[in-house]
Amino acid sequence: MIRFDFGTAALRLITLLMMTFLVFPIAVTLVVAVNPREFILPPNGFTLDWFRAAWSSKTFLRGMGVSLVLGIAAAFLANVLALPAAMALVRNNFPGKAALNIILMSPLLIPTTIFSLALYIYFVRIGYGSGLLPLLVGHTIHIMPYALRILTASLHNLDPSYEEAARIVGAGRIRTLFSITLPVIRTGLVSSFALCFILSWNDFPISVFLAPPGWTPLPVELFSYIKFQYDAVAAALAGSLILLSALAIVIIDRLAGLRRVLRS
Amino acid sequence: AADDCMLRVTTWGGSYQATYESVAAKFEEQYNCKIEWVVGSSPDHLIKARLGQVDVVTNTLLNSIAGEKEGLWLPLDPAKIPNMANLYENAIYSKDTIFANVGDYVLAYNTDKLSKAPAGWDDLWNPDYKNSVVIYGVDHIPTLSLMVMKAEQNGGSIDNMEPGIDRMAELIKSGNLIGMLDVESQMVSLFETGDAALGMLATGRMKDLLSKGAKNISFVRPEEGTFPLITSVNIHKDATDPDMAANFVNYILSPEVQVAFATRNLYAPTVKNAEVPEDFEYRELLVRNEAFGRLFLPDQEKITANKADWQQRLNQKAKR
Amino acid sequence: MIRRVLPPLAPALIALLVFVAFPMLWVVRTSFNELEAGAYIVDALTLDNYTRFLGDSWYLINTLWFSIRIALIATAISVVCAYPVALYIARTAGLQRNILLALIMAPLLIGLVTLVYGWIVIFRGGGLLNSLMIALHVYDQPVRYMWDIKGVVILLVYIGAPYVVLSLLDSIERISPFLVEAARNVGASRWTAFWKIVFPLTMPGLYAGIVIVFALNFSAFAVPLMIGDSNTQMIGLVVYREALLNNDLPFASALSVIMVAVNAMILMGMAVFFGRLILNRLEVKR
Amino acid sequence: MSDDAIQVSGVVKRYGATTAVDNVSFNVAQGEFVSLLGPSGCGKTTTLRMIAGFVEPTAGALRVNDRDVTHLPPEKRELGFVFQNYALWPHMTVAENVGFGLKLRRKSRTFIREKIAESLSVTGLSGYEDRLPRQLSGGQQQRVALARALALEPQVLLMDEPLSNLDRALRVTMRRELKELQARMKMTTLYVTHDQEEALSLSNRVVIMNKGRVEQVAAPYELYENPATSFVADFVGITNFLEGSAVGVDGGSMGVRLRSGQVLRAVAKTAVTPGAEVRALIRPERVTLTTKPVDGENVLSGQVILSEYFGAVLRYSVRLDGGEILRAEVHNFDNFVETGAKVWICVLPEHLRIIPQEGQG
Amino acid sequence: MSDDAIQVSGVVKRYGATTAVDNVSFNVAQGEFVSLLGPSGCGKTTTLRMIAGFVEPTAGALRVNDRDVTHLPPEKRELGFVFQNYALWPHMTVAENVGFGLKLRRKSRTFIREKIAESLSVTGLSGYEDRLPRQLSGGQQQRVALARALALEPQVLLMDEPLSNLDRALRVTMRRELKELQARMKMTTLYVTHDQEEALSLSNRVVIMNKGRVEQVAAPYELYENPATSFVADFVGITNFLEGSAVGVDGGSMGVRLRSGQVLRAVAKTAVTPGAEVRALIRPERVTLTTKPVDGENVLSGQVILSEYFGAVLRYSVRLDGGEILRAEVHNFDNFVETGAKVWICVLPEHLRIIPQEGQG
Ligand SMILES: Nc1ncnc2c1ncn2[C@@H]1O[C@H](COP(=O)(O)OP(=O)(O)OP(=O)(O)O)[C@@H](O)[C@H]1O
Ligand SMILES: Nc1ncnc2c1ncn2[C@@H]1O[C@H](COP(=O)(O)OP(=O)(O)OP(=O)(O)O)[C@@H](O)[C@H]1O
Ligand SMILES: [Mg+2]
Ligand SMILES: [Mg+2]
Repeated sequence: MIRFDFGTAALRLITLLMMTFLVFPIAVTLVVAVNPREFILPPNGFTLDWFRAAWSSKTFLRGMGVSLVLGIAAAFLANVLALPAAMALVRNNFPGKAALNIILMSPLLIPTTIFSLALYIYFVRIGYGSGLLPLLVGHTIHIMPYALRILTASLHNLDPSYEEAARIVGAGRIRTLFSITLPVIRTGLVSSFALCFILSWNDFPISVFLAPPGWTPLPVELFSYIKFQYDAVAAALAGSLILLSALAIVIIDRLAGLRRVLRS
Repeated sequence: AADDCMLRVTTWGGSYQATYESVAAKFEEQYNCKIEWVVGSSPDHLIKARLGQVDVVTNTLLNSIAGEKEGLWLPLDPAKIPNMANLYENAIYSKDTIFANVGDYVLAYNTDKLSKAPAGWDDLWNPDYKNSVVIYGVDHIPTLSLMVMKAEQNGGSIDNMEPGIDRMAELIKSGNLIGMLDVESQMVSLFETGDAALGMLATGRMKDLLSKGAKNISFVRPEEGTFPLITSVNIHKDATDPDMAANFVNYILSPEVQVAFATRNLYAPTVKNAEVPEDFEYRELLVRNEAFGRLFLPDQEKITANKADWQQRLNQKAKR
Repeated sequence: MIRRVLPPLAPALIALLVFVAFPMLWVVRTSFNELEAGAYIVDALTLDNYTRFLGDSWYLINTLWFSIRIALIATAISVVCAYPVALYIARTAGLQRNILLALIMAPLLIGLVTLVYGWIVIFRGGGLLNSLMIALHVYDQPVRYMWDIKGVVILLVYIGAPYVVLSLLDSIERISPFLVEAARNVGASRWTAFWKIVFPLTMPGLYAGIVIVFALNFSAFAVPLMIGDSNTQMIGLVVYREALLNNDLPFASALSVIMVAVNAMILMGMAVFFGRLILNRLEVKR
Repeated sequence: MSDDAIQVSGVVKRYGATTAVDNVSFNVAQGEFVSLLGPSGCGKTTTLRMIAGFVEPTAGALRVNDRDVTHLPPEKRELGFVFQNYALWPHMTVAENVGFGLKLRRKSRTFIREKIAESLSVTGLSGYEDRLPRQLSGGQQQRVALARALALEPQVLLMDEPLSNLDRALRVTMRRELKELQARMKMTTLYVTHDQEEALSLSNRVVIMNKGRVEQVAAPYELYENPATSFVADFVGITNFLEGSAVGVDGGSMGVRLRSGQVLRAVAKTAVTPGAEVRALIRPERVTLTTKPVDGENVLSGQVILSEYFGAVLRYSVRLDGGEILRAEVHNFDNFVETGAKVWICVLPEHLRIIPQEGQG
Repeated sequence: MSDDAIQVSGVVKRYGATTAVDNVSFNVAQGEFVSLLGPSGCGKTTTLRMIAGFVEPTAGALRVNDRDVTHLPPEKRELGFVFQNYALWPHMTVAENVGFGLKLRRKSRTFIREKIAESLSVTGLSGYEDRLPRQLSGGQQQRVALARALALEPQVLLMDEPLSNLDRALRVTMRRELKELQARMKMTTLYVTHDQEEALSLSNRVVIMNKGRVEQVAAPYELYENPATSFVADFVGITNFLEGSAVGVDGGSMGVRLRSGQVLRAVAKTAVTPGAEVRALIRPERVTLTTKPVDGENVLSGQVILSEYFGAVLRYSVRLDGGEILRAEVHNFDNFVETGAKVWICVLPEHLRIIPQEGQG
């Protein structure tokens, strides 16, 4: 099939270049993380000291855990809020839709610093100054517009008759959503979830204001750390994250492969 | 009981918090009161104080002053904080604010690139050092202080900043600067890699460099004076337990904690009775004696009031 | 119509009302306050904070217009870099696809804060990039990337491109190959078939990507903070500095209100543009 | 009225300026098989989709099994539906597509498995259980869509051209299966098709639509033999129209004077005033065509201008001496008549049907 | 060979384990109209797509207008193509869809406008220029697909069931238009269909495919009257098969002893050894059916078990006394025979075709 073979070689080359661009700094960071002389290249040896230091730091480990839980929860909530809205926007044409679109995008318009500050002050005023709720709400609201955009794009090309076919065999809206719509747009859904998670995972300003004691996400811990301390411990932490993600991918791939094997 | 008593103390993250935590256990045990660290950057400390989210505020002097204006603090009562008696006189800024410890910004240089030690801050302008000078960003006190210092030296004053701004604009246009950095730790690496030949550096960072074995980096405290890096403390007016807060401030001023910050973070003690061990490797880095007297601390209120204006004028002059 | 449209939109709208609109009231109110010497905020009703920015051509040019320009440039480069990659990934499957996706997301997963190390090693005066370029005779004097706008743009692209890839993927994958075949059959080369059929049909994803990345870039502060110099007056960073370093919340609030307005206008413009261009056609109800 | 399974009353659907369905009313009785027949774009699919609940009518009411369903969501209507464009779920295998509805009804696994196997075997798809829709040919996909609806044994089944992508042989088989299934399960069926053969052979009654309106509702034989309008006559089977004026109307008999002046005798079934402009309708298969001159009543002569071969049927287009084109079908033939040959054509008076010319009051 | 516009030689296409097309070869001469006819899933679409260049053959070679195009990209092949699933570009209006190819050829604006108008009027879509594909009915979409291909006036036109979603009346009209266009423009046409009527009436020759292979390539009459295999006989029109053994083979005449013991006389067209197992093929329209007892040669009796009404045609299924089911078509009828009635059936010897039973050597 001649799917999109638009200059396969050229595409591959560009992809390769892009991947190099994306991965090279990571590779450098990894080198730094095992280099006794840190930033001075070429390396003059190999050491796992930085890794050891990173992994023995309770703050980092806890920060990572917090970021992970927070990212998953916020990404989930954001998508739950965004999905029905995206569907309503794509499936209907009505006056004021453009304006509504912008309103839904509003968290994206406000500078994060001010948004989180305002939200923090607001929470304190309504008496929820501490606890996890503000942090979760802040992250969720902040990433929701991104989910909305990606899901909207996904739904644009979805043939409505898939859903109609499900409705007529007796599936209600909810069942149709889970059995038909979501599986059909799963690439978009996964993209949206991944993007939301990453946005939350990387967020700094919201967490600075809204994180309650003991629930400091990793970027805040890291930023506080490198503000003064400039050693390869953070690089080693980055390295650990790379290895962890690689592991996760292998596992996911295995699981997916396994499912395919089980099915056939 | 430990369950009810909880003291919320602001701190910066990283090594500052680490030192705090290393000495906290003793306090917690002694007063049977848990300490909850509110980690954040300096401005967060003020915002959290405004919202009444903290009891004891470890702060920058600027923030302490702002808070004072807004009436956020409780006056510090020497009766409840007996250690205040040991403070150097100039470490008591006001009835609400005292200095917990002091570091300073020195002139660091690379001995491989500079044959002899720089004479003063003016060496930053030396045309020999193209693209090898680092200073802090224009929002940072050392750079602002340098600007005031240069204004005063060139016939101006803090109320007539034109000469200082001109001088700084010259520096920017000279091409000497690698950058005016917002992230302190990046400056350390610039010295480490040899990119930077000369520049400002906080003593704490200087110690990081030296302890990493950077033997070719040295420093001087110019005659004109160095710029202090002050950690101030306040007690919040709505502190849940003001007495316990006072106890904690008292504990900060104890020789033990003072020496801990000195040896771990290179922040010089502000109490007279804190003895830094003779064999402490980086004793020289602590600002003491006559160097302490030469600390250049321009009027902080005027700085805060005008710095935005200065920055804009500087940017306009530097035409970048 | 209202009956059908409102319920699904309600949760999101309520969340926005409670957690964005109400807090923003405070921002709007604060923007009319005054800052006394010593960072002391005084309740007032003044337009000073707005006129200070809007009445000053220096701010308008060096902050507002500068930020818009940088955001647009970085967004454009991100799109150009990411599009072919998304096209390529859409054609892969299985492990290769997972690996590529992982690599795309890796920089974001690791986070800017830590990756700055790698970038400094690459960017600095005698760093890898300069050494390489000089060795290749692209230029012969080290060029400044770090603490410079060049570095900021590169980093914005570095962070933006993955978002574009992610938002494009689904749109690309859902295009029926028959549509391409039909175009090839009436005489379109691969290239023409791409421009006339595939590209327009990826518009929904492209639009999503552009909106996301532009918004991220326009209010960026972490990148200019760590990679930029004091002269990188990206508006997001200015807000950050005014709010957090200078304690000038009234001015920062006014700036934010201005930013929201400008941002909304730009996004509205984009919505109209893309709607006219293609999205309206794809939204017709059956 | 309570034995009507489907009642469509005054239903209208507008898309902006276009009126896709314009005041359509008809009923389908319990267990009846009714077809919606009409040209492309006449509103068949839209009507069906309104009954299924996918499209909301602009006006009018819909009742299914004596429930007003006008505003009921599709899943509450308990209807089977076969889509014109299949609408197979791309992420499910054939078996999963067919079994989905059963799974929703919480049937046992064995039951589901058996039902899937049964539906697939009825539609000739056994062995394709694990294919994904995109791995099937067009016709195979259509059969999966049919199997998916049949698996649920719905009381009321709506089908939108379910056989249009099948080859003739399979279509004939499927048609029989469908008819048999429908009879066995007493499913009320509303069947959209553009194929008159299908409509006539399958249905108890046929609804003929044109431009969004109902033209006629009648049983197949009635429709074919007594079309209410010339649109119906032309659409349901091929018809020759000869225009002329009524002459010699006399009890059961009348004549039509054609343009050539020749008079055709016909059995008068409707009252026509003499002199009125009328159309004589003749079905091509009712025409006898010879190459030898014949004399007598109702003989017309002309020249063959086109012959089309359909295997069992040979269809000639003949230009009559009066200039009209007349089509004649010949079955069970052994020789071809050459194009250009002179031919004679006979029509029996009882095979001529006279209707007034339309649009003239 | 040089006047063959399309040459397909030994083409094979495998998808993993499935062989969709298995060693298919045939030619289409310049200006010829050839149909690919076969059951659903037999590989018609795949064959056509290989010629168009959308699918790469696993083996074999393809030539178009004496160029080897096996590895040429589709846009270089200069073929018209009408897709089975329309493949209309969803972001373009009807006019833009039709005009796209012309724009690529850098025609003038007026020329393009006229050509669009022309193609749309041929396909009965004038007035729909500014609609988007999803605002059209299924049949309208199919016509746009057709218009899109016609607008380019290609020398070689490939069509994949281009009329399957049209109503009969429109299909007949479009078929004529197509035939006329094809003749006028001398387009070589390869036409995929599952509709034997369409194949027979339109084509100069028909390629019958089954399970990925070619069964027979022949002119329509040849195919219908002399099917090479019982698959072809059955697929091209409806056929009755009566099994028996050959008896009394004698010059031009022979007999078939049916299961009931009765002997049918037939004209022997192929050599058959006496006693061989054979099948007698009878077309339903060649059968005469009466309710009155008849005597004589080749008369079979039986009982009507099903009657189907198609308007012009009435089809009876008759269970013969020997147990076989035989279908009979009656045209030009005025009465129905009741189900269950006893009937007598006559077949002329020259309408019986004898073929050996397959799969027995
Ligand atoms: N991508 C594929 N993967 C596996 N099998 C396929 C694929 N595409 C087609 N097939 C199989 O190849 C065979 C031929 O398919 P093709 O589409 O050519 O049939 P067709 O003759 O056009 O049928 P129809 O009349 O139903 O459209 C079918 O059995 C089909 O299931
Ligand atoms: N979303 C829409 N917007 C505008 N017009 C529409 C829309 N959907 C359908 N139509 C128009 O409504 C009319 C009826 O369409 P419908 O699909 O019901 O026809 P149909 O009888 O099913 O035809 P076919 O046999 O070709 O499938 C058509 O003229 C079509 O163009
Ligand atoms: Mg339809
Ligand atoms: Mg096909």
